[in-house]
Amino acid sequence: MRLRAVVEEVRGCGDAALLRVGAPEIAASAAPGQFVHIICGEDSPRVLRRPYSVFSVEGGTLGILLKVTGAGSRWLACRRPGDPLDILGPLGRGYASAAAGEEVALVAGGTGIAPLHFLAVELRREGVGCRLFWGMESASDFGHLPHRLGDLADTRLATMDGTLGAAGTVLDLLGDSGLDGVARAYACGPSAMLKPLHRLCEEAGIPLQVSVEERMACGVGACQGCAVPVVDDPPGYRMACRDGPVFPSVELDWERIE
Amino acid sequence: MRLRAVVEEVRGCGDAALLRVGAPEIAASAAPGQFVHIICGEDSPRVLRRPYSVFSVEGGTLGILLKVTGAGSRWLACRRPGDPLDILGPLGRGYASAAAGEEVALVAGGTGIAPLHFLAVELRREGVGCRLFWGMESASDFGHLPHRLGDLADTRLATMDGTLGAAGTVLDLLGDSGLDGVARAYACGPSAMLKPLHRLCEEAGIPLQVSVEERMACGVGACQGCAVPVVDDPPGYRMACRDGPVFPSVELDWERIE
Amino acid sequence: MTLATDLAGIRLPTPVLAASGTFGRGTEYAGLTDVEGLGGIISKAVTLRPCAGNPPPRLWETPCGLLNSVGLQNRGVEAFLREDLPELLSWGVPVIVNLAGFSREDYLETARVLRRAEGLSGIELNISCPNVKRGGLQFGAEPRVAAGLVAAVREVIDLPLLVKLSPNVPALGEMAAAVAEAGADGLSLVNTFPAMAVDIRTWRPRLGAVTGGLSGPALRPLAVRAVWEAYKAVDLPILACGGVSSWEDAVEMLLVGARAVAVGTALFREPRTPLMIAQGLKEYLLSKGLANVGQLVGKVLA
Amino acid sequence: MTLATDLAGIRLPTPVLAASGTFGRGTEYAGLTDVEGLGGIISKAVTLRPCAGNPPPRLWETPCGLLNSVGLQNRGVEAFLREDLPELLSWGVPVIVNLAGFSREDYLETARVLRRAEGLSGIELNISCPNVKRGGLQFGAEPRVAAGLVAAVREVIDLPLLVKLSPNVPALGEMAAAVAEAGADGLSLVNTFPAMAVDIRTWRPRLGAVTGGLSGPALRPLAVRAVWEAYKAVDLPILACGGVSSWEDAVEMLLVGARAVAVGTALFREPRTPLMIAQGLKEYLLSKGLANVGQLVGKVLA
Ligand SMILES: Cc1cc2nc3c(=O)[nH]c(=O)nc-3n(C[C@H](O)[C@H](O)[C@H](O)COP(=O)(O)OP(=O)(O)OC[C@H]3O[C@@H](n4cnc5c(N)ncnc54)[C@H](O)[C@@H]3O)c2cc1C
Ligand SMILES: Cc1cc2nc3c(=O)[nH]c(=O)nc-3n(C[C@H](O)[C@H](O)[C@H](O)COP(=O)(O)OP(=O)(O)OC[C@H]3O[C@@H](n4cnc5c(N)ncnc54)[C@H](O)[C@@H]3O)c2cc1C
Ligand SMILES: Cc1cc2nc3c(=O)[nH]c(=O)nc-3n(C[C@H](O)[C@H](O)[C@H](O)COP(=O)(O)O)c2cc1C
Ligand SMILES: Cc1cc2nc3c(=O)[nH]c(=O)nc-3n(C[C@H](O)[C@H](O)[C@H](O)COP(=O)(O)O)c2cc1C
Ligand code: FES
Ligand code: FES
Repeated sequence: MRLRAVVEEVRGCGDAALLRVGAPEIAASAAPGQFVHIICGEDSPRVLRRPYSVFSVEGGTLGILLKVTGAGSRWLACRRPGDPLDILGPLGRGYASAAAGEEVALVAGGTGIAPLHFLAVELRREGVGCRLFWGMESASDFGHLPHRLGDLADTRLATMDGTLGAAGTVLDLLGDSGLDGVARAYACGPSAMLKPLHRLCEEAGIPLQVSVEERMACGVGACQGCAVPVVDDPPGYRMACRDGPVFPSVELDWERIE
Repeated sequence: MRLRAVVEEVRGCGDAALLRVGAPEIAASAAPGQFVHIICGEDSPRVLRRPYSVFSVEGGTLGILLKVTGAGSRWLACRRPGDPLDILGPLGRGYASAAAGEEVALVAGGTGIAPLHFLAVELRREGVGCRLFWGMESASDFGHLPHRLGDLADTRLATMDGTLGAAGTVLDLLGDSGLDGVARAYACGPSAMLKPLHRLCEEAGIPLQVSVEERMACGVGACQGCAVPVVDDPPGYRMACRDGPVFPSVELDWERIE
Repeated sequence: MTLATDLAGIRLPTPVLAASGTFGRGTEYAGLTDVEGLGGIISKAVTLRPCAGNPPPRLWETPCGLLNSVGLQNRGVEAFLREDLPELLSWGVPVIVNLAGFSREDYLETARVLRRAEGLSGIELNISCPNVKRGGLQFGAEPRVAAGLVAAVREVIDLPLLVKLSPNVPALGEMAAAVAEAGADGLSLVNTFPAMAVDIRTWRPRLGAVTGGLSGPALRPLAVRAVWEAYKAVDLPILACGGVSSWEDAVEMLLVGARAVAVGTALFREPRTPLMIAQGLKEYLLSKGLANVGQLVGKVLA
Repeated sequence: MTLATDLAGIRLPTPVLAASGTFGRGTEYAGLTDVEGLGGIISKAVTLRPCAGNPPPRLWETPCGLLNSVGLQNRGVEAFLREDLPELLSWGVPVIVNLAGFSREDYLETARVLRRAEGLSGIELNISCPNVKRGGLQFGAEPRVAAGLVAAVREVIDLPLLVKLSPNVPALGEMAAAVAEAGADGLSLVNTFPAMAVDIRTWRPRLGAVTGGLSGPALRPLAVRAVWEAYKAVDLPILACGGVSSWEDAVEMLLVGARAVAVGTALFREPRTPLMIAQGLKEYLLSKGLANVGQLVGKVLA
């Protein structure tokens, strides 16, 4: 569950970076949708680890796709091969799989591609047909990554500025027919994307699993910091780190999610 | 007065490190006994700069001799050539010089060698005869540095563990005759060394200038944090950063200094 | 030489506990640290009835610190006794229940229910939670009010009673004295400090509950001073917490008067922190030729 | 768009000042920053008679924070007027005097002497210094006591009167209200928090005065919350300080109710901090299409 891992490679890809981390124990048991919890800077003002989805597993190597959004991710993006990394994982509950032969939709917003990439690899292996919809701000966000996804799935891209694929959001991309014939859907992205997607899937009667982002402290379910509103009776909270980060979208109380 | 300087070289020397920093403006005006004030880590828990004596000036390059005693100095010792460094300086008042032809004593404890090394270089240039007494814990503390000082001055070494020079403190090394014929004395080291040295010089009627170490915040005389007790009437405090770090030892209130 | 120590009548195998609200039932950390090696576990706040806690976001990181506004999320004392306590007790280390309430009657009724519990080592009376509108802190602001509550709880329950104080009072010594007088067996210091942060992009508070409590190394110097004030004021054992992250921090707390320390925020970064601290303390005692941590308590040369 | 703002009747060229006790007479920073670009300078505490301050060491660094126990070292109000004030005024920016005392009479007598001063823009009444045994904090702990002092000083002096409060009170709102009632023109929040650290090698306190005050980013979340509490409680302009190190921090303070900010500890690392903040504020206002910082004050969506 915990590891002194080693950075093997850091590849800039546009405004993001792809880290390859040697962490055999974690790699061996990680499932799509699970995350790792990383110390980003020993001698830093940061008291918390940073949660990152597993982007890929190849042999004993974990892939992590990260966007620099603050000091912690900047630190991470500046690692060099050979640097040690303190990682906990795999943590949380990932996506439930699909049946072989099914056609499923994967809907990603920005770095939300990370867990869905891993999921697509696994689903493909299991003979599930994947339609991948990915929206981002601009073509430059993730370097060549979008082009390489073609091998993995039936991939459709959208950018807000129209520099790659369709112009608009990933929901525009889905349009009226994107989910036609889809048995189930998987998503990861900002809640501004997940919310309407939830409605769309509900209307279409397609079961949807979403991975949510909530700020985390412990990452293991002990501090109750990463509360996600659920429609339980009475309405309460689940913990993103332990009960999620993947939830069936019908269990979440979207009214109380911003 | 302030500079984005550049690290040119970091040489480990025993348990210490010698940094060479390209900082032409500071180098041009620095005098022996003055110090620089350095940010040790942008993305760190440290709110304060760290004060370091100028060890040497060669062209536009400052030499800084540092011992790793905590996280700030560790950060500094880990710099690589080309790294930027945020430095203020030169700050404070240095040693008053001697007259050509005079014979003077320089008494250093540990990293106290730093300002005295710079002073010895300058005094030699001015035709002053220097006797350098340097005490340290062990031969390994400063690598080859002690051996190289021979060119600069009549150098005598002491180590607590007897691994280099005489066994004992630098005061043992001075003994009864070390100050014979000396017109003035200069010192830098822990107050456990400075205190008895002050008494020794007072008895021998030799004017002594000491560089003191006090924790510093602003480094420029604005915060009154680096108070040094003086024998003024009424007894008060001077600021190590602005009024010192070098003081005539008779001005200090040694009773109140630990 | 032994690390075992006595805290207000609670026999601790080591003087390093897991702080309230940060360790769950232990189970969560089971794969990451040896829970059995702890000096004790302090439960998350337990209230009479289930409590949903505050709306998210509940966390925000600040320079060397953490804001939380979890609030008193818990399933109520009955569920606690049924589901959590057995798991907490399964680790074989002392378990202390953090007792909170929204009114005096709440506290007392919960205490009465806890009286039935078997295996509990003590109570930490939480009169200092900055994360609830009613109750909590309101009992911790005024010595007279605090003393009244402590005395009433004291009558209800026989277990060792620690009172967890707010550090956010000008005359901490008076507060400590009032609580001691009222029958507390020990003090627990400090809870988080009331704090706040705002997202300048959205102009909204970083926390759903607007304000929260600051924990972590940022506040350690405030906690050290609070422990020292309390130590000078009263003759009660003190459980110190607030930013303790290393054995050096623990020694500092002992020197200013703590008998034991609790670790909270540091767990999130390094779940093994309490064990590493215990190991460090052991080596420190050995190196100093000391027989137990008691020989460090309050020994600061001030 | 303008950065100029009014603080309790003081016309500030920018809303970013140098905090009391951290900027000397300005001269010290002359080679390192453009002192003329400040929104104002608040003097080190001035007392009736000369005061030697506390024994060294006076500084200790903590995680993202700084402890200081300088105390009220100053040469007394007469020397201040003669030697320091002319230099402070020479920069052409508003000068506010931080007024401290050990007794009520001290405060009043000093205020009377300050009445003679020409060119002063205002008074910051310091009833919150944690670094003196008598006076200072003792006036800042009790609303009634604080109000009494403020009212008395108010009678003596006509200048804009800011009252610098201790954040270390449970009911900051009450304190703010009492001080407002007594005639303060504005509030200054926060002073340092009482704190302490111990050297575990020597078992001695890190500070010669044993305890000191915590400043810097570590305490910013506490300061933000204090400003917000005060803003909600009273209709007085607030000068905020406590860990402000960037323009983002300044915006945060404005959003919770500050009219202007003072920068202390951050100066030690980067003397140009106030100028960088002013520049950042300017760009922020422009980007938001705002005319002045007043349009941000208290606008947090809470
Ligand atoms: C389960 C999970 C999986 C994630 N997977 C990825 C991924 O694969 N790739 C990727 O680029 N990012 C991912 N994120 C977001 C990533 O954790 C944040 O971008 C990162 O923590 C930012 O840290 P920082 O110090 O750079 O930013 P700062 O903004 O300085 O962080 C301040 C605090 O806010 C928290 N925080 C900031 N942004 C987020 C966010 N979006 N979600 C949750 N907490 C946040 C930080 O953890 C930290 O506690 C994931 C988040 C979660 C919860
Ligand atoms: C005028 C002056 C000149 C100096 N010249 C040199 C030199 O040439 N070479 C050298 O190795 N060291 C020198 N020092 C000491 C050096 O500043 C400290 O070793 C350094 O600040 C330690 O920082 P740290 O983060 O590694 O240690 P920490 O112990 O983590 O520092 C914590 C705090 O204590 C302060 N501090 C720690 N040790 C000292 C000390 N000895 N003196 C003053 N403040 C201290 C730090 O500045 C910091 O604020 C000098 C000190 C002064 C005041
Ligand atoms: C997420 C979180 C939840 C907490 N919950 C409680 C609680 O329920 N009851 C309580 O008395 N203290 C609670 N605390 C306070 C801690 O027990 C501790 O007093 C405080 O965090 C300071 O210690 P630290 O700096 O080691 O975290 C909580 C702290 C955190 C960070
Ligand atoms: C070295 C030092 C000296 C101070 N002296 C005074 C003082 O004389 N009077 C006062 O009211 N505040 C004094 N303060 C407090 C500051 O004015 C300010 O309120 C506090 O440091 C918080 O702001 P900061 O985090 O930006 O430093 C001093 C602070 C420091 C660090
Ligand atoms: S992060 Fe602690 S419970 Fe999820
Ligand atoms: S360090 Fe500020 S006066 Fe010397």
